[in-house]
Amino acid sequence: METSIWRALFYLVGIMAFAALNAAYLVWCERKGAARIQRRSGPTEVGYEGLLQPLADGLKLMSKQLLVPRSVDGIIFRLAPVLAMIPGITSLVVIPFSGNIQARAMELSLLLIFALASLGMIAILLGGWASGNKYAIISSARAVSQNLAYEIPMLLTAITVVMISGSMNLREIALDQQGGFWQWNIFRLENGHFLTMWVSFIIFFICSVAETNRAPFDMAEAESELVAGYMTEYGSMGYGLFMMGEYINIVVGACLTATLFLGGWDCPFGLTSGVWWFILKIYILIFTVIWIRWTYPRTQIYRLLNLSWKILIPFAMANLLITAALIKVF
Amino acid sequence: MNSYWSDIINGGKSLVVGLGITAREFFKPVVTEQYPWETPTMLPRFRGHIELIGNEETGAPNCVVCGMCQRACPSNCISLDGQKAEGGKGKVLTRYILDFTKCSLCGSCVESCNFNALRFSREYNLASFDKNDFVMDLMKRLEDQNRCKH
Amino acid sequence: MDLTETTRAALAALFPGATAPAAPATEDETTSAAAEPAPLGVSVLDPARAGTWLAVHCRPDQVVEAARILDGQGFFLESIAGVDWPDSGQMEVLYDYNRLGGATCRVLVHARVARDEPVLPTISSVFPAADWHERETFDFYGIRFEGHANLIRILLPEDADFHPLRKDYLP
Amino acid sequence: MNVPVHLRPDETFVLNLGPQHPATHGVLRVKLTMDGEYIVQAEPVLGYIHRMHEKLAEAGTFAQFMPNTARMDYLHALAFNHGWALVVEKAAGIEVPERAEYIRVITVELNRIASHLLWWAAFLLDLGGFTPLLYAFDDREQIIDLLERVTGSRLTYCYMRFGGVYNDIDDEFITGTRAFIQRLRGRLPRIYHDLVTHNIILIKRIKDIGFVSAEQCRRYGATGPVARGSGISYDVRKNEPYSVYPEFDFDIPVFPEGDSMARYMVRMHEIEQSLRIIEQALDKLPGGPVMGKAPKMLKPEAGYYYSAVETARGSLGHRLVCDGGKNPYKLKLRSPTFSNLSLFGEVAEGMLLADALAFMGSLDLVIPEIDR
Repeated sequence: METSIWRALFYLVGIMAFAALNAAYLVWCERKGAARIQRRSGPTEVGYEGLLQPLADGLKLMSKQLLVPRSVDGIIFRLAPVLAMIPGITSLVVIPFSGNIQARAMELSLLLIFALASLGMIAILLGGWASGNKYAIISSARAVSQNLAYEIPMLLTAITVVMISGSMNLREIALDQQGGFWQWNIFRLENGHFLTMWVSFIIFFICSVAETNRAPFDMAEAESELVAGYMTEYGSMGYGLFMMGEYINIVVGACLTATLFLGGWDCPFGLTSGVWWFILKIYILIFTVIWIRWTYPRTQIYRLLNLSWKILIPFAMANLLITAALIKVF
Repeated sequence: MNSYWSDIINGGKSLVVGLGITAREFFKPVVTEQYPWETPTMLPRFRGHIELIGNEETGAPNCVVCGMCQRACPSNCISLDGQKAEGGKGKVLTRYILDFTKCSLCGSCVESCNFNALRFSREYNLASFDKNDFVMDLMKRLEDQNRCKH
Repeated sequence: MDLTETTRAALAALFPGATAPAAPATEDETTSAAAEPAPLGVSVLDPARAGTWLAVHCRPDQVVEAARILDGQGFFLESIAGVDWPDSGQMEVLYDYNRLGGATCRVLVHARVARDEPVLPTISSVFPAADWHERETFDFYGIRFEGHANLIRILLPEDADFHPLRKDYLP
Repeated sequence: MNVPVHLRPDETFVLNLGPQHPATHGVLRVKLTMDGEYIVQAEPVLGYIHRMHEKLAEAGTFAQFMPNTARMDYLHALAFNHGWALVVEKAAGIEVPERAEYIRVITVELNRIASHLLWWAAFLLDLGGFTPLLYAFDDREQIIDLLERVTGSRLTYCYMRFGGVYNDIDDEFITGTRAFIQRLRGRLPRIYHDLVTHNIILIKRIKDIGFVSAEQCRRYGATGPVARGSGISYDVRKNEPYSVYPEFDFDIPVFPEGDSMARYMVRMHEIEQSLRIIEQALDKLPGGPVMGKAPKMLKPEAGYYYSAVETARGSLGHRLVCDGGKNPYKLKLRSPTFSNLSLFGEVAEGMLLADALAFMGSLDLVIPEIDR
């Protein structure tokens, strides 16, 4: 990995473009997907089939004035949305899009992503606390307890993958799964991993949905209860940054799930593996997240925590033990 | 303990069934009507604001200025007056103002008119920036209708 | 109907002293609402015509007693309504009770108070439902209910100083 | 059960739920004293949409109050029309022809289904499910078109007159209603029950939440689905039959549990019962006039009159006092939601904010009907 300036610039612009475009057009996908599920047609006016709608929204958000209420802690109020964006984008650095497209292949890249994920939670807490609004404070308290509760099963299931592929470097994990879908961690035939892997895939997927505060776990930004949760006091780009942060976190969650379980950039039949397969897998996972959001009602905070502490964590631990046993046996 | 397992199994099943239903709905055609391009057709008995009925040949309103509708209206939105007809029998309508901002479309006026002079129009897109646009002169409206009929 | 009879017997206990109240002959014009107050006592009415099975005319202070009797019989408080009789200088409060489930027997309790000093004991201790209904009657008529937890206006703005449903109220 | 966990009873803060809040579906304000996310004390504050209908009734004649009745509970406006028509017909002694009674029952029951569908949509919206709203509005639109065909308006109907109805129903309405009944019966098990009622997330969200005992219902005067959800079998159509309801056989869904799930199931079963009523009413629809003879200017005899009608939310009472003049002397509107909401303060203590909103959603509140 030579560190020429052009390469750094290329990846810097590439990641920023990938993040921004994704954030904008995921909003479009969500609105179109939700509309289709609800038998209506979604945005159709701005541009062909509403394709320019995200652009229009972006311009509108940027042109609006960011109101900073008087009773608000100015610095933290402005800092929180930016802080919500940073972890999302920086974790894109270590995601292996394909064999040779990866900004920086670091040894402990999996650990970096989890560290940044908890940073995102702090941004929500700061945003809720700084806006001094009662609804925002309740929502940030909920967000913290929810993210904490879902960090643990996520780590446990990630450890099972690390045990199998032997390294924390996402690049090695992805390389380890090359060569056809029977090589992917989820269906891995060799020494019987497929028994436990699909369980950890499901748990990991549930936790990634919960981690990004997406329905049915959107306790933090519960529209019908807490008005708009921690985003209540935010106006134009403050709200815009929080939304972009949320969508980028979804993209990162999907990338992580694809790399850990679905074999990264590997083609299902081991022939033309490349970045397109990786993009395809991400968008299938993202569509599932959207699909889940428009199907289920929201859980209640204690049921949510019970689900994590009483069901996900025991299952994740049992899964961990079985995987360890399987490795030992074979 | 078994409620723990039954919760997981039944719960999981109900979640998957739910996803199945929304997936099936996802591929079904769109139900909504794309309003500006497909305008809805109003049903015969739709209650728009009231309008005068002119008889076919002369196009003059059937109204004989008896004022029954003015009295029947609960929110007195109708104000009308007329003058003696030249031939000396009966009255001719000169002014018929409907203040649609106060009208609650109850139909008492149409019901109380025994001379078949009032009916509900089928206007439904009545948006405007100015309140006075809703103080309607039904005489002028009848003349416009007659003019565009010939 | 046995329910009407048992309720009537129970309510008759309200008027021990009074001579046998008018036998349950339904008054000729069923429910005389003329200005002069009807005689104290219980009278059976024709439900198809008036919608109520029993009408009880009692003194204002017996209102809580009547509520307790009906509570014992398993009735629930349907509504409290005030009526303003300016020409006879009186205010009237109507309590509607009905059975929740089982046979239906609506009981209407009339209580008349002087118009310039309308005060009645509250029955919210017996029926918590009365809490809001009494606040509303106070809000519209200015009838004060003694012993009510927080007798403040419920529907009109707090700083309103008028009682709109009084007949002499001019906006 | 929601055992109130008061961590810091001294450090409570007041949270204003409303009057402008997505979950109150109208301008209701609930002053919540909160300890963290637990409600220590809840007190609904009313009057934000109070229009003093009772004074309007005294100002106009009997017929001129009919449009006002539809503006109180606009989800079940026809039942309010029916209640007002019933009490005045009782007072003035007007006969209603058989066909008009049947048309009244058909339109009221259709309106009840539309009201329950909208409640179901708004209730799911409060719980975070956005899609069921669109499916319910798709069905409700069929009913609204049917009722628009015969009454002319979509939401605030002014269709009933003293002695009958404004105009007759035509064959298109009858075939349209039968088609609607088949369509809804087909969709109920799949879209309404499989997608939502059996969904584990919804069950966990509303089971054992907001327990209301039968005694509480009686002391607070709660009627309708709230009472039937707590095991009280009280439905005005059965207990105090009016109009032609005795001629149909339908049963009253009663669930003894008393939690939000019970109230939910009561309303879902009531939709099916209303479909049965409409079907029987369409089969037995007699011919004949639609409007009985009623004097133009009504002067009912002096006296106290009361009529109770079963709306989608409970028993609606009209306490009418006439003094023989052409205006009602005094009209007290006993609105069901007014009493149903009065027990919110007592039940919501110790609940979580999210549960309290689920409980408020299960009470099916329509705020203009509370404030009148």
